[in-house]
Amino acid sequence: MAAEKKLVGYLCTGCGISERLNVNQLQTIAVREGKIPEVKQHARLCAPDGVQMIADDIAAGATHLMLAGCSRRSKVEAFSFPNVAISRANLREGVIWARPNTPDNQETTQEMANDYVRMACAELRYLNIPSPSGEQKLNKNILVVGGGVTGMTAALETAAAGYPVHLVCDEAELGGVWKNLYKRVPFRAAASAVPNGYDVDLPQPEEPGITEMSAQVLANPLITVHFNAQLSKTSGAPGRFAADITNTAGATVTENFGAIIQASDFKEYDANQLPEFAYGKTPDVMTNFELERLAKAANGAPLKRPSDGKIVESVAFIQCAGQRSEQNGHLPYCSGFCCTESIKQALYFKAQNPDCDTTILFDDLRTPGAAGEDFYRCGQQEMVTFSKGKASAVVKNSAGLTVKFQDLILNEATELNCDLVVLATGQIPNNGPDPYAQLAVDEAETEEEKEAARIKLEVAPPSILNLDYRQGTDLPQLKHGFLDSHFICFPYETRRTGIYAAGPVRRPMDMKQAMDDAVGAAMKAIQAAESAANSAAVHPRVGDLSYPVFRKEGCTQCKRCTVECPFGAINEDENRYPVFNESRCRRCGTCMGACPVRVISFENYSIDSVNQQIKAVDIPDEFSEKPRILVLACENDAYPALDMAAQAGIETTPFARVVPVRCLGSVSLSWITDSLSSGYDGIVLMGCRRDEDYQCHFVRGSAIAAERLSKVGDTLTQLNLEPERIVVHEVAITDLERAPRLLNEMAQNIEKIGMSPFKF
Amino acid sequence: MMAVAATVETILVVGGGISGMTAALEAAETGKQVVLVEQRPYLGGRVTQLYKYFPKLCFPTCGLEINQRRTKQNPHLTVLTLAQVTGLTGAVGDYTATIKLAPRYVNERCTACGDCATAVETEFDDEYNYGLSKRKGAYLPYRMAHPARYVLDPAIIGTADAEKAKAACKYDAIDLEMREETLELRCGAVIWATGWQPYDAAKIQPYGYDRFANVITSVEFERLADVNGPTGGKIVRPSDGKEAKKIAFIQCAGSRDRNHLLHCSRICCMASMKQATYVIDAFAEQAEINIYYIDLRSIDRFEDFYTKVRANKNIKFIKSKPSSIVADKDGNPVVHGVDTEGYNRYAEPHDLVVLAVGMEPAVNQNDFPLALKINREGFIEAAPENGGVFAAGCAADALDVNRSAQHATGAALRAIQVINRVARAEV
Amino acid sequence: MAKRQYSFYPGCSSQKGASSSNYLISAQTMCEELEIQLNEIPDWNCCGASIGYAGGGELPRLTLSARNIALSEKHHPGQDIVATCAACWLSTREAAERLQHDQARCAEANIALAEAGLTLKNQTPIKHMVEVLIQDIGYDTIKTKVKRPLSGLKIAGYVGCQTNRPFGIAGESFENPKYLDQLVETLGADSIPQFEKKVQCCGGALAFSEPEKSQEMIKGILESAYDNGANLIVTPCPVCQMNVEVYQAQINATYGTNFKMPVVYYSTLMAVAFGRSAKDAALTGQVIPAIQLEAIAEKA
Amino acid sequence: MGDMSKNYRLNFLKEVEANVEEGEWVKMCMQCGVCSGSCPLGKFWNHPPQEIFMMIRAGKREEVLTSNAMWMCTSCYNCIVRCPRELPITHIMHGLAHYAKRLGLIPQQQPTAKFAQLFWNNLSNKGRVNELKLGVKLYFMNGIGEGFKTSLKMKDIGMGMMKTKRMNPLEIVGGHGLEDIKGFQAMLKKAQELEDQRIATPRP
Repeated sequence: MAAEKKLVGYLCTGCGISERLNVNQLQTIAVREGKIPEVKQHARLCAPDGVQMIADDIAAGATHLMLAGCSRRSKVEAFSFPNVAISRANLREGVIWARPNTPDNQETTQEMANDYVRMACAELRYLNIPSPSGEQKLNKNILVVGGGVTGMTAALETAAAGYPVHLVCDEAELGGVWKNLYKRVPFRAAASAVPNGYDVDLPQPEEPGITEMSAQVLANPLITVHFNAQLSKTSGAPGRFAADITNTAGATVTENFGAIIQASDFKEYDANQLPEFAYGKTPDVMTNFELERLAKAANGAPLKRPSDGKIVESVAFIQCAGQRSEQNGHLPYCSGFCCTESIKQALYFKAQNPDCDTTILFDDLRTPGAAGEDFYRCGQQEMVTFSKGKASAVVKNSAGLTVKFQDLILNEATELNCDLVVLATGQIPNNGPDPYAQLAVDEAETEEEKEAARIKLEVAPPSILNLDYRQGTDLPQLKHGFLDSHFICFPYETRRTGIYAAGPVRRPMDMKQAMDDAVGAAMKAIQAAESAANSAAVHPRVGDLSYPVFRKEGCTQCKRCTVECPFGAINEDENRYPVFNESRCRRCGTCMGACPVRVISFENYSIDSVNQQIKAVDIPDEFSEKPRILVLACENDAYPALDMAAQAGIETTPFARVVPVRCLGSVSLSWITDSLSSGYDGIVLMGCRRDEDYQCHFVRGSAIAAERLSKVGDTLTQLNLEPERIVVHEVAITDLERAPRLLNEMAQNIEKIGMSPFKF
Repeated sequence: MMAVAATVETILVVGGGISGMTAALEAAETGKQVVLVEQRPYLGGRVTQLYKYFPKLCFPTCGLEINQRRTKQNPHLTVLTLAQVTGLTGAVGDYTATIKLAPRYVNERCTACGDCATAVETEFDDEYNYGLSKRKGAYLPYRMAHPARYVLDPAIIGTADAEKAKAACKYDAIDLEMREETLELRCGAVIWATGWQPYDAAKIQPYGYDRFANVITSVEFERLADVNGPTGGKIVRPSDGKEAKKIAFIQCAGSRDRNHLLHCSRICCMASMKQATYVIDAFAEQAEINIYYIDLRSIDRFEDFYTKVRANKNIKFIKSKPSSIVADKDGNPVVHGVDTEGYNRYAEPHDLVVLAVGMEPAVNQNDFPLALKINREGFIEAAPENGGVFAAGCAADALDVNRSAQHATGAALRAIQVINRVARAEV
Repeated sequence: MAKRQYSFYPGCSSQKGASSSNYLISAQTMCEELEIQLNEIPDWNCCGASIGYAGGGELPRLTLSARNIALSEKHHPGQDIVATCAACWLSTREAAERLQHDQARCAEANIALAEAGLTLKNQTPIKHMVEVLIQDIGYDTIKTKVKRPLSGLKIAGYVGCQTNRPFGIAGESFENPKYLDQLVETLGADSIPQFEKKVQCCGGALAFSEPEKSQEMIKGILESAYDNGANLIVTPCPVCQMNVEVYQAQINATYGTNFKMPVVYYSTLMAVAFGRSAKDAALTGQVIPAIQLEAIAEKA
Repeated sequence: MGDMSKNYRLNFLKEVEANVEEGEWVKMCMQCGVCSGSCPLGKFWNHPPQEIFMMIRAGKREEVLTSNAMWMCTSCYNCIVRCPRELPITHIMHGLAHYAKRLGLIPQQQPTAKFAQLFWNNLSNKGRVNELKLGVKLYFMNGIGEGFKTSLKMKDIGMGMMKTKRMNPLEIVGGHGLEDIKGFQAMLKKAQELEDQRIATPRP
């Protein structure tokens, strides 16, 4: 980092700024109040000559730049200079575009601009240039947990990119849940054209290729396989994970990794929960998984029914068995793979005996995409009977089985006789316990709550990763026990940095999807390892080199930071001081917001860098009728919304002063109390949606902030201020009309309740 | 002639939609040199034209903001807009791509102040809104467009309007002398992410998209519902601006149909259920929605959304492929068909009919610059024959946004595998 | 210039004294004007239409058409077969295509044909007269032949089923074919593009066996024509023409309507527009006289 | 419920594939119902096409073959052009009708069945249709009494047709016919034989 700071200010007069504002006044403010010795004006700072001017200053030693002009979201490429600190005063979107160009508004508009320049100068002085901590080096080793098709694919793809892999397989051989596949659902769609309207070259069941895949894994020099092994302990962080790999014999080896992929696949649904279908009452009723094993054993020979060895001449498949149902013991979701799986299995029977009656009772036949629909037609062409029917019961009869069902097309209660019934049952993710179930135990306030949490934890499955993390041993779960990313745009978003889930642990899926998924997870693992080596943050603040640092002497070991970190990044040392694990950190600042004693900060984002902006704002006296509203806005959604509102010509009150924050979770209550005591009349916090469908890109930041703010009421009453002076809003990036309206409403409220008495 | 530094260790990404952006960013954020080529004047592709995503009902622009920030900040990523790959030769590890750059007539000095748009008069159908509104001959494709630079419509070049635009610009950002350029660049691997296009609804004759104003497509409906769209989010019907409270959503409009698209487009069922929630949000109890389907495909976790939507008594699901649509005297589209669950005939008038149009590959079977393994539906199959060219997203199959991004992330690794092999070979 | 030669398949209903003999007359007049020479297939037989299926199985019915094609190939080699009747065209073309795609069936058909001393090469294109007009002659040429524009007439183009589905006229859609409208415009009359019953079924052969059901549909067609202000209906199909024209009295009796809508063939319109007499245009064959056309025909 | 042993067995579907024109397409139906909605006489069908196809797959042999559904087909081809699986539905309906007739399972008083048979007899007699005879036979197909009623009802139409020379009373005697009627009939006879052989023995 530069030994001493050299501050330079730049005032862009383009985009109508000079027409709307007294730029000389701004310059004077920057120099006199902002204490920036040198402030330059430029007619279009983003143009090549403007950018060159800045570059020259940097070459001449400038380390800290104040850019007053357009929003920090604009002209990012033009103003990206390495190894300097930059603060930006948003005069264009934030001021002149947000205010009407009329003489009577001129004064307040100028005041806005003045304040934003003051704020940018103040912030700048408290910004440091982050530099890598070097906490971890490049470790190219990737740990893959799970020896199934997903894990093997992840291992092979990672190795193919030149990264060594350790594959931990909890069985004596590779293959996992798909090991017993006789054939697989085709991966491809029909290739050729359609002569005379007849389908040709429809995809048929394919060789599963699992043996070949296992062979490739074992032969790959970059892949080390640990058989009969599990993770007994995983500690560290991206770039320096340490995993204890323990086998059934009890022997443990410790290996170090850059990143981890969890590919523990799924568990078969327990069909004993389906007595209505006579499962368990007769061996002739079996699950799709069991039939697969039967078919593999038969290996092309006629399939016989278990009860008496009779060659199966008629078989019925019951789709959605114990699935897509709210009934107790059933799976509420659709397992996605079962429709094509049943078509494939029906074709097993057809391959042996084209006259075999194969009926598939389905509700909705789900064969998406190109390959899926082709495979459906393939089944029909081979004379598999598809009937939209709801099965109610399976009973034994003299000759075999009777399936009772409602034929929804013929609209009648009917039945069919068959030798064998196959229940298309679903997948259950093979995951460890939800970490928050564990956290609930320590966090419980009363003994009863603690006990309840404990009981919940007891029924939880055993851990897969055994993470040595403050917030629990495994990856947080989303819904129905799956580890899927919550974000549609970011399927590999993870809440444990450097650990990526792949395959059916994320969401139910067939083998092809699991393999595709493994490739993506491998990509992210490699990326995480590389980023850690550069001490750079991963998604969403990609490349951010700053990380939390804290004043140990000030820390009260209250654990708020270790408990509230949405990414479980922070551990506690033996003296219960926080251990931040830089490369696990996503730089949201939730820990900073959590800290009651304000000892946590980032080099480029700190209690001070924001507090000083708040203080820098000029607060007119009580009788000026010019209230000041502090707006703390999420930089990803609320702040862009305000920018775009201005772009769309929507007015915002001239009394608002907007400070972008990384996440509402980073908001320190001290900012609130300080601004109240320094005379702000209202405070508006704008964060992201925080319910089940939360939009907060730091997962819980927005929710945590709301929770903290709920307690701020007391502070207000102490200062005997009206509660409506502080509001928290959920704002989406699309709220172009709403976001400014919320600020204008605050201004109106202040008109009603009056100015703050705390003006000095 | 612009120059783009590229070597056999460069990854070329064709298509700047969600898949292309994802693939490009994942590779660049792993330290690889990436060139991203997009045909439109801005990045983001079709997701920029969506109002919400299923099943979360969140806003595409939210993730787009992050992806744009990632793009702006990444030193390894070069973005070419208004660019098209016209040729691709070579083999895995060493390709040469020919790229045609259409003139934007606006250079990087543009501050997006909008003075040019105010100055010009000629208006055109706004392709961003599928022609549901007009835009000027000088325009910002949409409010959040990246790059945030205006574009001049080629049609106004050589007219007085072009001169007006130039005169209006204070930053001499308008360059009427710009001409089409062709550049060649080397790369070791190619990610093909050209995405999809809505199937031409006019070809589905029984539904009369070309005859009835109040029969529209699902992509058009997204624009209609968007609070920042042409109607400010008011769900009104084209013929007379009347509020559309009773709406039919027809599934498999072009999909699963040998007369049109053979494949199932996967997203349409979910998209229609999502759009049904728009109508419920707008009209609450007054909303009346009929969803006509063959098989309801809310696969895996999406089932939760189906369960939620189905619980609303104003949304009905009818297992039927409607046979035809006719307009009654008041211009209400009347949907005719048979509910196959027990053979019930219906002739149901609606305010508006929304055709859940299928996804077809944006690039025609025969228009690929080099031979790739393409299936009957026109999607690129994952096959060794394709060498160092890897499909990402909807170029490979009909996928939803989440699966596209997932698939694109994988494609990035495949490309990196090639690049790393090349790099190892070089040392 | 040399006349265009076609191997002509008139079909049973076009014969002298049969239900669409007027179609044949007007078509022949039209062809004279357009320099089209129709060479009737010697000793042609019935196509089986679409109603022959109860008595005739698949092969016998295919063989009927096979015989006609074989005769045409024998006597008029190299000439396209053209039919004026929708059912004749459809059955023949369908048979030709199915025998092309189904080798087994084709072999059987030839065995049967051998009994009549014929063999099927099955290489002859089979066209509807409308295809000849649109594809071989063209609207422009037709326009040049118009001597008496049918100005002032509002004509509903009723395409019906079998000239439209499953083959239809190249480039036209099944739900909204536009060629009759275009033809009407070419002849100087006003078309009714929004005529929504233009492809509605008239009941076809079931007009005989299920009169009530068919007449209900015919009523709909007539209503729509009236609602759209048509003076008359034009159609390319003998069954359509007959069904929609001759049952109007019965429909009026049943439903208390008073329909009196002339239904003519495109060839009738063209014969008149080309300046030929009412007799040549077979207007005398109208059960419901087309007075407006007669008026135009009488102007000389 | 009656005998269920044949429920959802392939027996009938296979019988249809072997013996019914274009029957091999039945299994490809995906129950979308577009055909049922497209049929102009749909509302008169006791079982619309898509339901018939499901019934065939469910093994409802008698119900299907004795149904009057397929006799309602006007051959308008709407179903064919709209079917997303391109099933030749019209032909399948004709095929089923013919097969039902072949098995003598036509419902009583099925007018179209009778007319269709008359039509065939009429055309095979002289090689060309004699409309007058066909008409008269049609009117009298339900007996003399019925016949006179119908012909009375049809009198005006007949007169109109005769006035316009679109009906020729002389047709009742003689009328149009083929020169090579012998060859024609031999040909039909042979075709019939071949088909009978095939339908007796299922297709390869």
